[in-house]
Formats: sequence, C-alpha cells, structure tokens
Amino acid sequence: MRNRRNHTGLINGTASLISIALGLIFGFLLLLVFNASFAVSGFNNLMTTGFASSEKLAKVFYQSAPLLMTGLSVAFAFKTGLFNIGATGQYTLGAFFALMGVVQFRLPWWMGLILGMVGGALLGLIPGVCKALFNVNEVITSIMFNWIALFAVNLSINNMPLMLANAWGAINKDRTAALTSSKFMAYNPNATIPKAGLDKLLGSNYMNIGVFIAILVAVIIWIVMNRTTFGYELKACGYNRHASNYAGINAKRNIILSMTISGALAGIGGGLYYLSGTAQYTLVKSLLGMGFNGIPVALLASSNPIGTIFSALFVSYIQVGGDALQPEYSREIIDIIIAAIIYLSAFSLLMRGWIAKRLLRNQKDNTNMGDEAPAEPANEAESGVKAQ
Amino acid sequence: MSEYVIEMLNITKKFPGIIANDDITLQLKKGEIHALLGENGAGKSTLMSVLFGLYQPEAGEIKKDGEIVKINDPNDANRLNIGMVHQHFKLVEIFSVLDNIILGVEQTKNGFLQKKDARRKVMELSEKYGLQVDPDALIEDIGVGMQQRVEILKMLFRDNDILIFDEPTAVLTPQEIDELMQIMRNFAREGKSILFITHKLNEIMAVADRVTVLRKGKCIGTLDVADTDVDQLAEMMVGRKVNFSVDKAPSKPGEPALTVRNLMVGDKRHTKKKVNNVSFCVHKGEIVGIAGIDGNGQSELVYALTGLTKPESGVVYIGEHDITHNSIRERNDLGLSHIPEDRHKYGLVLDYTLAENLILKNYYTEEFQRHGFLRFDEMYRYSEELIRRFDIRSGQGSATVTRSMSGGNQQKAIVARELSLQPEVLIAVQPTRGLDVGAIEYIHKQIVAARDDRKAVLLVSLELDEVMSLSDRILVMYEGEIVAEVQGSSATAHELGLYMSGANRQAPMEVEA
Amino acid sequence: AEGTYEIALVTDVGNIDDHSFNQSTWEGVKAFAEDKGISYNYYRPSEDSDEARVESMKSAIDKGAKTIVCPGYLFATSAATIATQYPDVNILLIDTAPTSDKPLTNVYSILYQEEQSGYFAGYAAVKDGYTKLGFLGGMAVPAVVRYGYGFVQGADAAAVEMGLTDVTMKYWYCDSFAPSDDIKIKMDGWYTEGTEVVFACGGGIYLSAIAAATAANGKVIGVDVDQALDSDLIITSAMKNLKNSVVLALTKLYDNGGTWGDLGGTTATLGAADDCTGLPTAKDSWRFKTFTVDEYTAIFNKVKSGEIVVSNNIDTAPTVTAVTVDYQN
Amino acid sequence: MTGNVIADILSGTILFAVPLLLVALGGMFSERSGVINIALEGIMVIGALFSCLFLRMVDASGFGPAHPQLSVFFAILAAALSGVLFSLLLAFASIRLKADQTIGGTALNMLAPAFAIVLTWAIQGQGQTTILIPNWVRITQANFGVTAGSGFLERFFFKSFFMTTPIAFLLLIAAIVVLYKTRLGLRLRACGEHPQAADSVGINVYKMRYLGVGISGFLGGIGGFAFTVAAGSGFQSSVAGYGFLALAVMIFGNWKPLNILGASLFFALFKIIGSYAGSIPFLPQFNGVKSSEYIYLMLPYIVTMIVLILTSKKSRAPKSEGIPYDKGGR
Ligand SMILES: Nc1ncnc2c1ncn2[C@@H]1O[C@H](COP(=O)(O)OP(=O)(O)OP(=O)(O)O)[C@@H](O)[C@H]1O
Ligand SMILES: Nc1ncnc2c1ncn2[C@@H]1O[C@H](COP(=O)(O)OP(=O)(O)OP(=O)(O)O)[C@@H](O)[C@H]1O
Ligand SMILES: [Mg+2]
Ligand SMILES: [Mg+2]
Repeated sequence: MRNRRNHTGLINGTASLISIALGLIFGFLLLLVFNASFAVSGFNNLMTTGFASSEKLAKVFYQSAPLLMTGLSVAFAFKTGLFNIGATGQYTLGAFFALMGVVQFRLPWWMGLILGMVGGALLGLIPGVCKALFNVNEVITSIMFNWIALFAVNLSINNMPLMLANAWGAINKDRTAALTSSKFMAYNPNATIPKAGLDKLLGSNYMNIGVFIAILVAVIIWIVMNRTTFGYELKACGYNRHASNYAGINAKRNIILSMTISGALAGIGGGLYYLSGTAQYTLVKSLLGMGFNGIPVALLASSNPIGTIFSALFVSYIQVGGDALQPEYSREIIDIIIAAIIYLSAFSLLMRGWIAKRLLRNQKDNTNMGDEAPAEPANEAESGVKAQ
Repeated sequence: MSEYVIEMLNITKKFPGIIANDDITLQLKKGEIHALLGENGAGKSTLMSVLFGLYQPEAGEIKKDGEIVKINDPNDANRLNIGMVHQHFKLVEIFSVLDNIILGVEQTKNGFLQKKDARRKVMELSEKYGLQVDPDALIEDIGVGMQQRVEILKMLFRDNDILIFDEPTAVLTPQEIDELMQIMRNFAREGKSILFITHKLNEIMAVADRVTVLRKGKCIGTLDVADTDVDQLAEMMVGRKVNFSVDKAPSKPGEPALTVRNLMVGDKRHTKKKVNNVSFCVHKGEIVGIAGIDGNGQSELVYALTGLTKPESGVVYIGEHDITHNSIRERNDLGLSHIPEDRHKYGLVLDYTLAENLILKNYYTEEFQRHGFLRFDEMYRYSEELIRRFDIRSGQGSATVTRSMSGGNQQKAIVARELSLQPEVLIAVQPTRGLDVGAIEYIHKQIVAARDDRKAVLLVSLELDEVMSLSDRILVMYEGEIVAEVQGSSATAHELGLYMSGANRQAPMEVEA
Repeated sequence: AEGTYEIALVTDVGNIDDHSFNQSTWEGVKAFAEDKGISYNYYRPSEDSDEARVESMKSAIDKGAKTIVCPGYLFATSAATIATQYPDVNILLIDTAPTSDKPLTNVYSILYQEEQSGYFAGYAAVKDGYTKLGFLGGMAVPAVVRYGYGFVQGADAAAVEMGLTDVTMKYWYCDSFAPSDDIKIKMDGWYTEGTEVVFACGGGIYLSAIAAATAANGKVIGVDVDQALDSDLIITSAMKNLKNSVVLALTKLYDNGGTWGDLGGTTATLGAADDCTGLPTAKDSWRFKTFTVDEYTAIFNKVKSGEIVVSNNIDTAPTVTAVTVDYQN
Repeated sequence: MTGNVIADILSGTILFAVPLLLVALGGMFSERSGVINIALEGIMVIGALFSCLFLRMVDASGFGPAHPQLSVFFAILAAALSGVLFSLLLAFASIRLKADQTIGGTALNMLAPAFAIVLTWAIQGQGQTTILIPNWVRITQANFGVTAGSGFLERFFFKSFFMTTPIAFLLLIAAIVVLYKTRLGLRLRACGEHPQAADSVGINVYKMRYLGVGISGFLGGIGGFAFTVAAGSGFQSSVAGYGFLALAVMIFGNWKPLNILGASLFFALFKIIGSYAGSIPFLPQFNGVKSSEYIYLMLPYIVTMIVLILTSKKSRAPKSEGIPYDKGGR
C-alpha cells in the first residue's frame, strides 16, 4: 500500500541524478571552451579531488555541515509552503549569537550552538510573524532582514571589544577572536566544536564532529516532518492553509513556528561554521554566500531532509573539486555547473513523468500483466512534483 | 447547404487514463435549442471545449455549415461565430465589466485601446436583450447573476450565433432561470443556435427542442424533446431507473443542538452586513435547510458558525455551550462537523493521501497519536474501515493521493470523515455540488441517516430541489437576513423563489426561532 | 611540465586585480618570472581562514611550487605552518612575519613602514592648500591603520608648520576592500560636506571614492602603487615599493641557488631609508598645485635620515595639535 | 542645511532610485503576466556585464570617447538585449517546462555572477575581475555647451547625471501607457489574474507570459547598467542585492507603476540620507556608538518594513502569479 511513497522518493532521486549528470557534462564542455588543453585533467580533478585524500574528504565534511543546515532550513520552509530566502541573515545572526556565547559569556561550544540556534530562530520569527499577522510576503521580509541582520551584527561586534581579534593578541580588528589562539584557549578552552580524534584520523584541522551534528539534526527534522503530529500539521499548512484552518489547525501559529524553526536551523549552521575554530567572522558589508547556497542544496534534494544530507555532501564535494580547478580555471566555474544542475532540475517535471512511466512499465512486466495498473502515470508524476 | 450549422462527427478525446469523449457525434440545427445531458464526468464539458477550441480531439471532425473546419483555439471558434458561457465563469475579477467583454477582441488605434464604440455596442445589446449590466463595475463587486449576464454579453458582443451554455442555471434562482429560458428562446427565434448543458431534466423539457444524452464518454442517443419524458431521459443518462425523491420518515425534533442568536457578520469592503441579525435553532433529529441565492450570506453564516471567521456580534451555542469565542478545534471537540462548500479549498489537503485526509479532524486524539508521534497503523486501519463503509473508490486505496481522485469520491471521503466523528451538529454545505445522481442519492441517504441517529443537521444548498427534498424545516436567506421559515413538507419552489429573490418576506416575528 | 608552476602566489582575501598589495606583489612575481622564463601562477583560497590558506599553499606545492609568495598579514600563521611542514619550499611573506617560536630558515619576510607614505601624503596635501581631508580605510588591518595614522601625523605636521588651525579630517574604515554603492554614497556625503581630498586606502575601494569625487569635483589620493593612470583626480599616491622588493627578493633567492641563504628567517622592514616608501615624483603623476618636488624631497630626506620619526603605533590614534580629526567608526 | 546639501540629496536619491525603479517595473511586468521573477538579480548582473563590456570595447576602439552618449545609448541597448536573452531562460523553464518558478530563478541568480566572473576573466585576462567604466559616460554641463556652475539646479541636474535617468523616466511613462492603455497591457494583466479566462477568449497565455518575462529582462538589464553607473565603481560581477531589493520595491509598490516609483524614491532617499547626517541638524549623530554608520545602513530596510506592515492590508498580488499555466488543466 505504501509503496507509492517510495516511488516518489525514487523518482525524485533519479531525476536529481540525471540533472547532475547532465550538469556535469555541461561543465566539461565549459572547461573545453575556456581552456581545452586542461579540460580532461581539470574535469578529473573536479570529480575526484573530494576523495583523493583524507584531507580533502575532511574539507568536504567541514563545508557540508553549514551547507546542510542552511539547506535544511530552506527545505523545511519549502515543505511548509514558505520560501525562506532569509537563511543568510539567520545564518549570520546565528553565527554572531554563537560567538557571543563562547566569547562574551565564556560558554562551552554546545551552549554556543544553542545560542546560535536562538539567534537564527529570532530572525526567522520576524518574517513568520509578519506573514501570519500582517500578511506581508515572507520573501520580502526575509530580504530586508538579511541586510538588517548583517548590519546589526557588524554594529554589535564593533561595540563589543572583547569579540574582536585584537582583544586576544592579534593585531587586527576586522574579524572576531581566533578561537584557537593560545590566549583565547586559556580563556575558554571549550569554545570550539570537539574534534573527537577525527582530525588525527583524517589528518586535517578542518575535521570536527560538526557534520555529524548536522546529519543528526537532519534526521530529527525528517522524523518530525514524517512521523509526528506536529509535522503532519506543518505539512498540511504548507500544502493547504485553508484546509488546515478548517481542520482546527492554527495555521498562523504554524507559519510562525515553521519560519522560526527554519531560522533556527540556519542559525545552527552559522554556529557550526564559526565554532569550528577554523574561520573567523569578518566584518564585511556583503551578505554571506553560505545562506544562499542552501537554496540549491534544498532544491536538489526536493526538500527532503534525508535527501538534503546527500545533496549538501554532493555540493560540498563538487566545490572542493572546483577549488582544484585552480589555477588554470576560475573556481567560479563550479558555481556555473551547480546553477546548471539546478536549472536542469527544472526539467524534472518532464523527467519525472518519463521515469514514472518506465518504472511502472517495468513493474507491470514484473507483476505478470493482468493485475490492474495503478492510476495514470501523469498524475503520479504531477503529485510527485507538487509534493516537494 | 447543410441542414446543420454545426456537426461534430465521431469525436474522440482522451485524457491520461480516461476516454472523455468516445466516438461522439452531435449535430446542431440552425435556430434550435439542443440540450446536452449526462451525469458528472460524462464528457459534456469536454465535448464543448473541443468545439470551442480549448481541446484538440484525437479523432473526428467538425463541420460548420457542411464544411470541415479546424478549430485550434478560441479565436478560430470566434471566427466561426461560436461562443461559450463556461461552467466556471471565465472573468477577470479586477477588470471592469467592459474590459472583460472586450478582452480578446479589443479595438485599437495606433496601439491604444478604443473603448467608446465597444461601450455603445454593449449598452445596445444589454438594452435589446434585457441583460442589465454596469459596464464600469468591477467583476469582484457584482453578483453571480450579473456575472452570467456579462458572460452572455461576451458572446453577443462577438456576434456569435452558435451559443454554448455549460450549466448556466446552476447558480440562478427559479425566477432568474425563467428569465434565462426566455432569453434563450429569443435567441433561437432570431436564428441563433444554442447548445445547452444541464443536469436538470425539467429545464430540458421546458426549453429544448432536441436532447443528446452522454454516458461515460459515449453518445447514448439524440431525441426530440417532444417525444420523450423525464423518466426516460433519466434512465438513458444513468443506465437505470432513478428514484428522485428522498425516502425519509417525519422528523421528531428533540432539544436544541445548535442555537444562533442575533448573529452579525461584517464585510471588509462594504458597510452592509453580510449576515444581518440572524437567529435560529436546529434541534436534535432535525434537518434544517437554508435556501437562498448564492452570495446572500450563507457562506459567511457558515464560516461564522464553524469559526473560520469572527462574527461582529451575536451568540452561538452548541447544546448548552456558548461557543461564540471558541476556536475551530474547540468547536470540533464539542461535536461540530462541517462539510465545506469548497472541497478543494477547505475540505481536503489534496497532496495528502486518502488515509491522511481521513484523520484530518482527529489526528491529535489518543487514537492516532502517542507522545506526539502519529500511529500509522491505526491511521491505516481507520482509513480502510471508512473506505469500506462509505465505498470510497480510488486507485490505490488508503495510499492514494487525493488530488488524483474523482470529485465524487473526494466528496465521499469528506462525508465519511465528518460523519464518523459522531458529531452532535452537522453543517453540510452544498454536499452534492457537482456530483452525479448516484453519488447524490448516496450522500442524501447518509444525511438522513445521521438525522435519524438524533444528530442535528444544518443543510445549506443552492439547489432548491435538494433543500426541499431533505429538509424538515427551511429557512430562506436574502441579503444576509432570514426572511422566511417554512415547513419542508409544505414548501413549493414558487413560494421559496419569491422569498429568495426578495420579492416577498415574512414578518420578522414569525422568523424568530 | 604542463600544469606545474614553480613560483606560486597565494592571495589573501582580495584578488590580484585589487590595485593594491595583491596586485603589486603579483606584478612583481610576473615581472621576475617572465624575465627569467620560470613558470608561475596564483591561487585563491576557498575561504578566509588559516586552514584554507594552508590548503591553497599545499595545492600550489602539489602543482610544483618551489617558491610561494604570500601577500598580506593574514599569512602569519599559515605560512609558518607550511614552512615547518615543507622545509624545501621557500616562502616570501609580505606585510608580516611568521608566527613561530623557532626561526624558519625557508621564510623571508618583508614589512613596510606604511606610516611614512601616509605621512608624506598628508603632509603634501595640507602643504598644497587642502584643508578638508578625508581618510577612507578599507578594513582596519595593520597596514591600513599605519597608512591612516601616518596620514594624520603628516597633515598635522604640515598644519603646525603653516600655522593653520582649520584643517579637518574625516577618518573612516569602510570594512571592505571591494567598492560598493554604500561606500560611494558615504563619499558623496563627505564631498558634499566640503571634503576636498580623500585618501582611499585599500583594495578596490578607490573606485567608490573616484566615482564620488567625479560627481563632486573632488580629489583622491591613491595607495600602494602610483595610481595616477587610474584617474585624473588622483593627486598623488602613498606608495610602498612592493613590486620592486618582490623582484629583488626573488632575484636574490634564485641567484643564491634557490635558497634564502642569509635572508632565511629574517624580516626586512623597508621604508624611506630603502627608498621603498614615498610619493611618485614622475612629471605625469605630480599633480599638486603649489607643493613642489623639492619640498617633497626635503621632507622625504628628513624621514629617511631619521630626523623625523613617524610613529607606527596602531593601538592608539596619534596625538594631534593642529588638525581636528573626526573618527567616524 | 544648505541648498547644496538638498540638491545633492535629491540628485543622489534619483540616481539610486533609477535602477530600483527600472528593475521593479520589470518585475511588475513579469508578475503581472503571472511569472514570479526571483531572477531579477541575475538579469541585472547580465545586463550590467554586457553593457560594461560594450563600453570597454568602444572605449578601447576610440569610438566611445568620440561619441560618448551615442555609445552609452548602445550600451543601454546591449544591457536590454542581454537581459531579454537571459530572461528567456527563466521563461523557458517556467512557461514551457512549467517548472517551479523559484527553482529557475534561483539557478539563474547563481549562474549570472559566476558567468560574469568567468567571462570577465576570459576577456580581460586571468584574475581581472573589474570592468572599469570610462569617464565619458557621465553627462555634464559641457555636453550641453554650458559652462560649469554650481547653483542648486546645476548640482541637482548634473551632479550625477547619466543617460539612464531620462531613459528610466521615459520607460516609466511607457510602462504606464502599455499596462493600462494598450491591448497588450490588458491581455498581459488578464494572464496574471485569470489565465484560463484569457485563454478562453483566444489570448495566447504562453506568448503573453514570454512577453512579460521578456520585458522584465529588458528593464532588468537596463537597471543593471543603471545600478553600475550609479554605484560608480566599475562592474565587479555583482549588483549588491539590488535585484532582490527591486523585488521588495515592487511588492512595496503594490505591482503598480506609480506606486513603484514612489517606493523606489522612498527607499533610495533613506538609503543615502545617512551619509548626510553630518549636515542635517535633526538627524541623530550616535556619538557614543562605534561604527554608527551601520545604524544608517539599516535605516532604509527598517523603514520599508514598517511601511510594509502598515500598508499590508492593501497589498494585492496578481492572483495567478507563480502558478504554471497548463492549457489542458483546469
Ligand atoms: N483536463 C483534464 N485532465 C484529465 N482528465 C480530464 C480533464 N478534463 C476532464 N477530464 C476527464 O474527462 C471526463 C469528462 O469530464 P467533463 O468535465 O467533460 O465532464 P462533464 O460531463 O462536464 O461533468 P460535470 O457534470 O461534472 O460538469 C471526466 O471524467 C474527467 O475525469
Ligand atoms: N486533472 C484531472 N485529472 C483527472 N480527473 C480530473 C481532473 N480534473 C478534474 N477531474 C475529474 O473530472 C470530473 C469533473 O470535474 P470538475 O472539474 O467538474 O470537478 P468536480 O470536482 O466534479 O466539481 P466542482 O467543479 O464542482 O468542484 C471529476 O470527476 C474530477 O475528479
Ligand atoms: Mg462539466
Ligand atoms: Mg463539475
């Protein structure tokens, strides 16, 4: 009875794989166009670098943790019928809260992460409230608050002398404290996410347990979405706000909640990245790309939380491969390839219909004819798309 | 010169998984009113859409005045002077009446819109045929009656002489229906040819010259209306004898189950109230019907009762409980069930499976939930049971995504869900809208059974026949007020029609429950 | 071999066309390598972190780098890490010394006395009759701060010399090395409020300053290299001779058979004394109205000889006696 | 507060309102036809890219300095044309393939800056990521044979005057006329509201939507160029989020041309006003706060949010925007 759900997953997965394959072929053509003599070796780098050494693998994991969280943030909102384009602001505020926790309040890393979650949640809450109570489109609120968050964070950091690197023996004040500097370690040795020996194992400082935390969160989100009454309510609101209201579900509350949770997820992402001790938050005036990168991650996974794990790992993997295109190519080529993959996934409506047809035909053969064929394939494909 | 203005010969039109039109032939004579009859999903709208160029048939050909024509889009249809009033009106809400009429055939000068001539022509037509409209009113501000006149003017404006009416009477009062019939006769007299889709057999008997009956995509036959009667038509349509009357014993009302006092509901855009000082009471074991033309406050009344909107003032009781300020969930828990008028907007989460939809109102109860986790086994068990009990048909049973189900079965699912909640009060709005006679018969039986089970039923319907055959008591709503109360058994369509159109009303004292 | 590069430059956060230290260092690398027919290329780290810089340097080494040039103080730690792990690789570190307990013989570091260049620029501007100055810094990194504080000191010195009391300076770090609409808007405001010349100090932000200056008929002072060609509005540039010192250092390295030799583990602090800081004096670049090259040479020599010492303290703002500085951060 | 300051504030407001206005008008056409255009940011980048490349080319060839405003005009055409072509990618995915419109838009927003960087490299040489805008692009008094003055009007008109400003003004008028006074506008609006109705009177919904998206590419491309000259910094493969802001301005302007004009002026005014805080007596100085400029940077976003909340009740999006139109569907 329940096998049609598996179908949907399988169909979405296959469609994504086809998009990826086509996107990569397109990428190879790009390499040929821009510098034919290095195209083959470049493409080889692109495809294999992520697995080429344990160090690179560590890098893949390191990058995928925040990507997974922002992807999850966008996916979660999508599932509940909202487009959270504000993941970057939530990510930024989450990063700030997390850093404030470990620096200003001298808290351990996990408290920092929780604070980061709170920061992101706060910034998700606002568009949620604006949408639910004032009917202001969440897209525009999120865009506005991306900038407000960025500026507010910069303003706050500049007014918290302890937060800046120069308070901890460094000479610069354009970034936050280096959590791994000896002076800071003496002050708060538990500020960074534990490495649990993984750094030794993979031989890279990039490695910590962040990616596992992110995967754990993804699994929890999947369970919440698919196994709990809360998830049932959220999805119902996403699919049909009116019907949810009719059924006695508090749609307004749910809109606020899902934006808040979505923000919280992005906030954890900011925490995971900056509490790794590797990167320092730099006072720049442009929105952080990590939040926007969550959108393709979510789209590639058809907004499935478990799928997001794989798509985050994939995007991270191919970005590591993209860095290895240097110096012959600009590493922005990788963005073009990812964009192409996303664009091609727009063809998935066609692809899914086609795959569904094939699948059903095979199934029919297997069940030895005679058995009634399940509904029209076109419908199945359609609902597959709608359900994303 | 052919005897027929339009011939649709051996038309076949397929949709994924279904043959909507299977080798259908339909011939329309000049100056005749030709009715098209068939149960839901028989393929009537599809056939007309083919004629109008909205769909391309897989096989068959269309002749106009004996010559084969190709109708690729509505422009082609228009060029052949074919016009259509669609089942669901195709009007742009934020446009004015005039803009809607000229849309697609605009006059321009140097690229700029010229509306002067168009306005004059619209006024002339409206004068000539008694189709009163305000050309500058926005569609969103006018009632369905006027909207339909706009649709008809759209055809006339295009000088169409082959007019297709797809279920035009579904939204009209008996009096308005009479007027429309008269207008159609006038058209026919002028030599225009009319194709007329309806489910109402008496309308066919009253106005049509010939009738073609479709069943399950096939053409069953074409008859002269003069040579046939209602029973024969019904049998042709469904393939069996139909019992039009609802069997039910007289009601034995008990204590009040739903009481409404001085309910007022406002309107965002106007100062006029949508529901104006409404009071009534529904007792246990009683079906109270609310009759009225669409847009006279029935929907708003229901939304206020069920908690979807907040009333301005007044009180609502379920039994002894004042629920005026309770949430929807609290009302449900107190035993209020609601079959909504718009099943796609309110009734179902179309992307959820049938099983998930069947627990939409009680997923949070102990039966389906433990510590916040859904109990899927319970859900499937419950769903299988309802599917069996209410004979809900679908491709994959419990796991069917409801979007892919037929309208009738979607409606059955909603009825099943609402009735199995064992409600004290059932509010059923348009419970059989767009369903075929078989499904209607079934749902009517369920509603009567609920009454006999001592439930209180408030039935709101635009179908006068339905209100009259089901209700023990009938309230008539006009412009937000209850203008009359009559006993179900003694009501006549004519009397109700007068109340519904505001031509007559009872003294307020009598209405007060 | 195809696809290997003997000299590698790894950038910090900017790009090699930033009209600033990344670019001049790159030009130095390029000039030297092309002259000698040595393969060369550059790498950009994937993010702004020491880990990423280490990773990029490793990539460079994987691609055959024997010498790595690292412009920017951000490399202090990462260069030390690589130097320890790869003792055979030579590192040329610009603007900072490696953070390391033990001496690293495969690293040679070059620092500049940017405060001197800033001083010259400020001095010259006030001497030339400008009384409303602006300092637009990029991020508040040490080199930028040294330039800025030097600029303040120079302007103050000139004002004192001339007995002026109405010299004012707006002083602001824009937290960016890239031009943006916001920076341009801010500069629009400055020029409207009367600022005559802005010292645009850091990466591409000079583009924003020039755009605002163009609209307001204002002037701009360039940084790091002689930017006279970038715009007619650039009256002078506070230079440090990056390109040449890179060429010089690499020449020494290769002349020495591919090791730093005595230079290894040392840090050179280059300034006026080495002719590595100053203003451009070429005819086309000298755009002062009254201030003459001779006057400049006089003050330059005083700094060169040590008669005038420009403070390189970046922790506290310099004390001023005649100029009013409006610190806007 | 002197007249100069007022003149500069006004001219600055107009300068930065122009790109917002153009792009938001573009977004309006697209959404009025029924397609949500998240890709405005990407369209702006592409428009700016090709117009700047064009200027660079004519600058090098000598044609530019010789015929400055003619060259700018062609650059604007290049921006418009490239914008149209790029927007067709969105149109194809969302109209022909009926894909989710945010997916296509997101992909294009990712694609555009990356493509711009790669192409800039390819043309200008490795690592050269800035395309400089030549000086002669500006319109000055000299262009009109007038000697430079610095009175109120001179400052107001000529402080930052580019051909994009009068063109934007003309395009605004054209937009109003097209949308409300022509057959095209009537049909386009019908498609965004009720495509089935449009289809039933013989209007080709697909064609109208292609047109709507195409117009948004046209205006968005020019807007990208207008932004780049306004920001005055040469083109660095980015338009600093103005595409998204324009989306906000469009919603703020309630999908109506004149309201959009008001919204973009409003936003631009608050954007630049902080820079004049020193000369405007009634604006607070925040002396105790470090980096107080961030407060003023936040200002336009915050006031826009407040106004949005206050006016949200009146906001009404085209009814069918975002829903792919399926001829056979119902
Ligand atoms: N766009 C469509 N896609 C798929 N199937 C369709 C579509 N339109 C109609 N059908 C199918 O074709 C059949 C005929 O539908 P049609 O709308 O013509 O029926 P009808 O006779 O007009 O019914 P009603 O009385 O409800 O208006 C239906 O069973 C329906 O399933
Ligand atoms: N896209 C579709 N695919 C398959 N069947 C469809 C589709 N759309 C409609 N139908 C079927 O066509 C039949 C008639 O359709 P129609 O649109 O008239 O809707 P309805 O659900 O019966 O009622 P109403 O229009 O009053 O809401 C129904 O049986 C419905 O299930
Ligand atoms: Mg029909
Ligand atoms: Mg129907």
